[in-house]
Amino acid sequence: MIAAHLPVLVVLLPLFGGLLAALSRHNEAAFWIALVASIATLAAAAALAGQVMAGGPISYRIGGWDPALGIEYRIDAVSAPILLLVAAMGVAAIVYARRSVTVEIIPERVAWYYTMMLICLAGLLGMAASGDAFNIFVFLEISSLSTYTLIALGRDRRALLAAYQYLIVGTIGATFYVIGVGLLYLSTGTLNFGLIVERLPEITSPRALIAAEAFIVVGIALKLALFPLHAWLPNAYAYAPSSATALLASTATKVAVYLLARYLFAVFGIQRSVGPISVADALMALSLLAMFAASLAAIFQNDIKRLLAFSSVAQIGYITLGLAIANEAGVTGAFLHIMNHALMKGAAFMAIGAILISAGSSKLDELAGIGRTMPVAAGALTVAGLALIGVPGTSGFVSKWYLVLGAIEAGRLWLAILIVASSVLAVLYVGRILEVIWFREPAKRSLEAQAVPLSLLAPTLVLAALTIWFGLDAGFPVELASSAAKALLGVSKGALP
Amino acid sequence: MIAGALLAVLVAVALLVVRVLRGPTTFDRLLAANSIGNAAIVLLALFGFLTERPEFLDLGLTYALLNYVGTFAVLKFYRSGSLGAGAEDGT
Amino acid sequence: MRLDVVLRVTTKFILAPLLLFALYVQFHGDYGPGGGFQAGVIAAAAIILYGLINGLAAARRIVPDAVLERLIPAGVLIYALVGVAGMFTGENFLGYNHLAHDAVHGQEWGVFLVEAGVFVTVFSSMVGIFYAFAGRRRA
Amino acid sequence: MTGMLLSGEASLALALVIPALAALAIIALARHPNLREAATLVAALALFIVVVDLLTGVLAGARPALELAHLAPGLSIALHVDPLGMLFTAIAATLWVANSVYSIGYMRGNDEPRQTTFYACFAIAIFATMGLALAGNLLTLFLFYEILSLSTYPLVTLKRSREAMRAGRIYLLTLIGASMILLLPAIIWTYAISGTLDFAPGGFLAGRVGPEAMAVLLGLYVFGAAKAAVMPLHRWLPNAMVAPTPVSALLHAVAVVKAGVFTILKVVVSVFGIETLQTTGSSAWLVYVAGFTIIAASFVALSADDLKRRLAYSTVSQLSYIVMAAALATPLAVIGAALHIAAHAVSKITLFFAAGSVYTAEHVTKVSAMDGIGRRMPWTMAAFTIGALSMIGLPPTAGFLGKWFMLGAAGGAANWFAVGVIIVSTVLNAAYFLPIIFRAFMKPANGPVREAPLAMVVALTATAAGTILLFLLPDIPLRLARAMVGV
Amino acid sequence: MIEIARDIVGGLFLAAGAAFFLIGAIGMHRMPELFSRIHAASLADTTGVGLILIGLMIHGGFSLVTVKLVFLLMFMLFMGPVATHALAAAALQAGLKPGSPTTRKQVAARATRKVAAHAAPPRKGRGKA
Amino acid sequence: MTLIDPLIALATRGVTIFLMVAGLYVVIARGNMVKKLVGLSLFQSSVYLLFILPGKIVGGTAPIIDPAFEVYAHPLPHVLILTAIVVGIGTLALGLALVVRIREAFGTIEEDEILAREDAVRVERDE
Amino acid sequence: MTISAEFLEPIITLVLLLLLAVIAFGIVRVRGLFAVVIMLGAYSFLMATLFIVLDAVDVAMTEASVGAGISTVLFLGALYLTDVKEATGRARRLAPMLVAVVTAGVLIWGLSDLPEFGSADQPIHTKGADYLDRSIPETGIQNVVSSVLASYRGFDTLGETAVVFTAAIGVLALFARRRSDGKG
Amino acid sequence: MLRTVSLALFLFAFWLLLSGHYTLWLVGAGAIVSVVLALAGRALGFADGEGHPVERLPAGFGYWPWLALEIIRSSLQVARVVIDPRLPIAPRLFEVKCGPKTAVGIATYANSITLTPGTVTVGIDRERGVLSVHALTADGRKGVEEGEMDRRIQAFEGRSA
Ligand code: NA
Ligand code: NA
Repeated sequence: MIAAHLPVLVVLLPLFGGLLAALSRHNEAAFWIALVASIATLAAAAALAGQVMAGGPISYRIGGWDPALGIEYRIDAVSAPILLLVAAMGVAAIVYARRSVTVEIIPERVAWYYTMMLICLAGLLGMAASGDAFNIFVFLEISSLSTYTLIALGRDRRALLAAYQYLIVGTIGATFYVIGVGLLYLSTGTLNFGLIVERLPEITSPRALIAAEAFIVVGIALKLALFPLHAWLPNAYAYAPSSATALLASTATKVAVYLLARYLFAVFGIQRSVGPISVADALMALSLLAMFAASLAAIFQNDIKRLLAFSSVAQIGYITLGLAIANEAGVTGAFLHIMNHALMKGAAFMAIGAILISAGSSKLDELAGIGRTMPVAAGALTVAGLALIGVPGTSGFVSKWYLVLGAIEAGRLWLAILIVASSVLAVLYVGRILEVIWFREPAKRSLEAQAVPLSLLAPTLVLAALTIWFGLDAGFPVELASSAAKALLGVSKGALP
Repeated sequence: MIAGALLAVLVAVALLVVRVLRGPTTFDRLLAANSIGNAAIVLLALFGFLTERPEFLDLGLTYALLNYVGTFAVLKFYRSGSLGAGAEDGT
Repeated sequence: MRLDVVLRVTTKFILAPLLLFALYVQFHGDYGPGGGFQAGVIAAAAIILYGLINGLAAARRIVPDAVLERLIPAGVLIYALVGVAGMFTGENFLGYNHLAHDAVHGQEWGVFLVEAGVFVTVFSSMVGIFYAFAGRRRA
Repeated sequence: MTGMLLSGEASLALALVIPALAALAIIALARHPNLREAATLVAALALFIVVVDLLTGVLAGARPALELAHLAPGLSIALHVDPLGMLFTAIAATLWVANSVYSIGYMRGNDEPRQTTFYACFAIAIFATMGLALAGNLLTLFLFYEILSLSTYPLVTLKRSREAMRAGRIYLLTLIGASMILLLPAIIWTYAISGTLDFAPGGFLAGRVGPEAMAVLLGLYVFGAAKAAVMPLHRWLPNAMVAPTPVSALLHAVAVVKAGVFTILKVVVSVFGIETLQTTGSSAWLVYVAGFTIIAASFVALSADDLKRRLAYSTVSQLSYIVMAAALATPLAVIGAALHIAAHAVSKITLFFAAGSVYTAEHVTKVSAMDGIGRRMPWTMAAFTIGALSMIGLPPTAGFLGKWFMLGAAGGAANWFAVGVIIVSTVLNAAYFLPIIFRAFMKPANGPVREAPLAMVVALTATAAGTILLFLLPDIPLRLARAMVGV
Repeated sequence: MIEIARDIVGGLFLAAGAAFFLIGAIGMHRMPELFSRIHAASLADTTGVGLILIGLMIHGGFSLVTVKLVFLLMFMLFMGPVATHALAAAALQAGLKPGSPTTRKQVAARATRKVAAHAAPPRKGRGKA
Repeated sequence: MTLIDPLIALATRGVTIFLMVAGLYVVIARGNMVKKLVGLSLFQSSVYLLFILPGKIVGGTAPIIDPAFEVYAHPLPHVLILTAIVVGIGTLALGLALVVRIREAFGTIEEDEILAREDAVRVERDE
Repeated sequence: MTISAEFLEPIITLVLLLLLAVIAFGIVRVRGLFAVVIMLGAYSFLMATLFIVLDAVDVAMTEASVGAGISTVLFLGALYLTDVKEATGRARRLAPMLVAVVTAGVLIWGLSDLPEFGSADQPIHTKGADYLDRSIPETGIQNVVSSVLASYRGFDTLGETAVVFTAAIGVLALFARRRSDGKG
Repeated sequence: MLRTVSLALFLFAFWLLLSGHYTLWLVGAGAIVSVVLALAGRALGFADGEGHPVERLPAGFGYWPWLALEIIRSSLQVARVVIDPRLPIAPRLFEVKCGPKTAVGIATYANSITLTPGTVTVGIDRERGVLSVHALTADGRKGVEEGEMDRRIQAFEGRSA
């Protein structure tokens, strides 16, 4: 019985977890509820991925209604890896939170904090699992509201400002999205993805659809912090509690990218021009700008969390670039990087979180030589940093490999060079961190840093280990990514006129 | 006649909107806004009879309630500075 | 100069009818406008009105914080559990057809129950948010 | 059948495992310097034995292979010995022994800080070198190439001074940058063209890509492998001279720059294929670039007063011989290039050892201060002389062999530019090395005989002897070089 | 016959209610200051609303809808004055003087000052807010 | 009526878009954090119109089935906008709570003021 | 009495739309936040009335209760805890105008393809789900909005309830204080 | 107790009149809801003499029609003032003695004054027993000061004047 309901269970499990955690109002209980719920979610996501890989897409009709009437959940090769990723990062972040909240969150808020984490997971998973354009909006808002709260609970007062700014931008984005969905709905009369695609060819005058595309893409782009709509992200990541940053950095923008891919490939068609501008080229230009501008900005940051946040904007650029390349290798690279970047950024934010908790600072100039006193955390940060650069032997290399391969296969050697050239900027910002934490005489804070508990570092190390593992044996992620790419490219025929 | 009344109230609403915009004091605006709320109730009642679906008058009660909630919230603010302060005669 | 007698008396008088009206809206959502959400807001508005006029402490005597904090998740839980009940009766999540002897009655039951869940969460959330704002002192 | 003690696969694995374990052991023994250095030495010797065993097999025709990791469909991390790789492996393994002995003397003699870091990173660098030399495909090569860059960064910055950190930044950025921006796209492009990255004798690109594209691709490889220090990507090498001498030896002789030229040579032989390059002429341009580097670097060396700087520019120049030979793309030239890798390795390590000895004993770093030093440090300066002669390419030193083959190849291909470059540069080499020897021995000494610590002297004597030995007994490298081009 | 009578009587009520509504709204503009406007407003809120709702009761004949109209009217007559005198009292407390016609600016400035003093400590370092 | 048709066509679109533009303008142009949320509400309310206006059929009635009527407005936009309104109030509540906390932490709710102050702090530290 | 609903509906719609625009303009212009909140309340009532004219009675009820009631209370609660007057900060005009105008342009262009107001030939009516015919036979519910809300698209509503839950918990969490602090 | 029963009955009647759908389910639900609310009101104090002044109902039937007429009368008066081009207003704030003493009575009196166009109660001082009233015209003021309404409410309140 359970197997048949997995598509919805994967969303319900964290939702129930969140409700029970709120009901309990007991910090310890909330943690265990969160842990059990997130592990169950991961199991469900894994089982779903297995089902999809073995038997193709799964459609689940909520309430038993026909997709034309009700809401359809649809898990396919594109969404299954995203579900798996989000669920897995959820477990890691929650395990990590157990210790970090004791320092970062006042006891009166801890149970609610876990609630928000679980609700955020439910929202993100719902966005990825849903086959209904409006239902996605609802889950987008669930994830957004919980995210604003998670960010605002950061210790620094600037967390409040960051959360507020994100709330404004996020709401504008969500509203843009829903305007776009409205236009789609007004032209097709349905909200179901499958039916929308089916009915697109019947539409004779495409203006409303092109406007819909513009609104939806801008809306999602705000959410995924696509350059130049990224301004909210650095502060949000920098001032949120560590576990929230780890969770958000590795999941939220990824789900948004997934949505962007879904719309661009399955609904609107990426290989299409609106007037003189090709959609793919526009996306490519923005992606390149993100890669270079955000990496440059990262180089000049002093706060490591902010630095990593700018790096995220740049890395998201890689992902969208892969989509813009729009061939199998490129899209495979994009999906690989969705997963790999989640792992490495998760590890990086968790490591710097551990350092922040222990040494009381995440400022580069105050953490000289922290590698001596906190070798494990600094080591994980190093692995993640190398993966950000794309050093071979780390997962980042594999995703960059596919991106460059995609660029070359598309006949764009210059693009390949630009992709790797931007990695050199990563060498600069990662190099700065590594130089300071390993090759400088320890600063006062570094010497005073206390040992951090293993439960804080365990998930960090697991993510770092996976970053290396998937750099040496990328068979599993590549399989997931390439089937996602095939699925996306396979449906891209049904595009707009 | 219903239609005529409807149009007349609509004109009244327009005048009230102007008063809301012109103020000059917050209380002028509040007074006019409160009247707009009442006018809205009248409009919905008239429209219900016009379209032969008067059963939606439940809405009117809702409007009235929420209109007062809003108005009292503003006044409470002015009178005690806080929404949560206790009653002045110490209930 | 005080007006509070007037205010206090009137709100006290209309509180019960307003709450009843809210439940009326709740129960008649199948026939006319309104449902769990609107009913929840109306009920909350009644409590808020009472709180505005009689003070937060008076409102808290009617609906205490501890109760609210439990009700907020409880409503969503009711909703979701109704959906899960569908799964146990051999339907998909939120399938109501098997909740009663025939499909139409099952639907009516399902809709009623989930609307009840909506009511609980909306009511308690709105009141809870009001308490949060109204109960806070200026920094 | 092959005369090996171990199976080929086991040797391959051990070649990686031994230095890796050594690194771990060194870190674990950080508090016990004697045990730590013993671990280094034991590991170096063990590796040497394993490599010799492997060499026996390769000479007997064995080509063991080993897949370490399967990255993705069509992409794997795999080892596969071939003659060129064997040659490089043998050089590196041998010189690690020598360098270890020398390092113990130098590091203790100069009371250098962070010795654990030094030995550990050195072992990791050797690990990377082994992997790079034994790589079965371009991806593996690239992986170990990057590990080599990263593991040597702490060595370059070992002094932690402002100058050292600056040199480190230039070092890392140039090497990683070039490999990322140029080498990696080249590899991926290759993959996109051919669908494989596995090295194959005779190359695998023939007929798959036009000559112009091939020229571009070759350019990406050559400049991507910036460790080869072809101008204009040579600046990192002189800058890295701030590091202690054993590190310089590692950079110049044992591993780093050799990894660069090895990569170029390997790509020419096993990716493009000599024949393909010859028939398409896609590498002709490179002859000029390399030739320019040879001459220009020689002029810089001529004007450098700092001994290590002079040696560094000498390296820049010498490496371009190998690149030029590879660009000539005739069997004879490539044999010459391979031999020159070996020759330059033993010679240059001797020169650096000598320079380090002079520094340790006398704290002399300038050429102008070396008057009469040969009289006070006879062993050291004798070895220096042998190394210098080899650099010039005079018999009876190893340097002669490679140069001779290259000259012959250039003449045979009627490439008079190359011939001219070799001749002119030989004159220039002589012009910047002979004055040092002249000063050292002919100018009067200003103090008594005072050699460097014994370990250092032993090591530099051994490598100097090796320089001569390689001339006298070139059999093994020659056989490997011949096998490489299949003649 | 009764139908027609109902329509006529109901119509008269509606017309009267609409007229009061309009007059009230006009009064909102003709009256010079807040306290006078309150009286104009009650013309619309009490008389206008009452007459129109009664008109609809008559128009619709007796049914449950009529009952709802009665409830609605009762509720509004019950709460309306409470709101109105709360408003008047608050205005008085905020410093508005009845019977003194004020210019826009004067009143706005005074009310704002009063509210600001009440709600927020004066802000430093800023010009005229 | 032919006179009203073009007018209403203009007004339905014009006002929807005007509300959207006005709201968006306030959100972006104004620095007061409460005012920004007001703008956000305006912006969102334009979406309500965008969905609800097309659902109307002139001469039709509310989608509550009654044998006396045949033409009804389409119910789906109503359902969607109900959800949107609820989401809007949730966002507003959270946004206002944030504003309150920001005021407590920074002493002001003017974004420009806070940013200027934060910049000043940053510059100070760098010097 | 002779004037029909078909005639009146567009006129009322037109007037209400214009009044909405006028109030919105006022909201943008006025600097006193108090006045803005009051105007927002009036705006919501007009919007709700418009919804009734557009036959969206459930939406009207919701907009009135949320827009005119709850959000007024929330705004005032926030104003009490912050400031009532908007500062006249330096003007940012160009960029916001640009964004707004571009958005408007895209939407005007996009809407220009869609059918006119009030017509029955729009895709949502012709191709949209036939809830109106199904509701009573399938769910027994007259108010089709209710059956769509709670059954056909019940999952949206579960999500919507979860949004309310999230917002409430978020506010509570944001306002929670250390008990040891003792104040508030 | 009786008050609670009365409140429950009132609520139930309210429900039935609102409902219009007399199925077992809805009527039953209405009954339960009414009883629960009445009990809750008793427990929570919104169903006491102030909150549910049921005993004042009969008297109220006599008072309301009088008030309605009074409203119409003053409405016409105020309307005339509004549309008079000269706008003959004489706004004034004054105090008037407040006869009613119970909370319900005072509330009813104050509300009635406000309900009548042309006069507004702006304040109540229970200790001094006066209301503060604002009138638009001299006529309005006179109307209040005559005390007719005061007397009727005292009667309604259940006390003689
Ligand atoms: Na309903
Ligand atoms: Na009055």
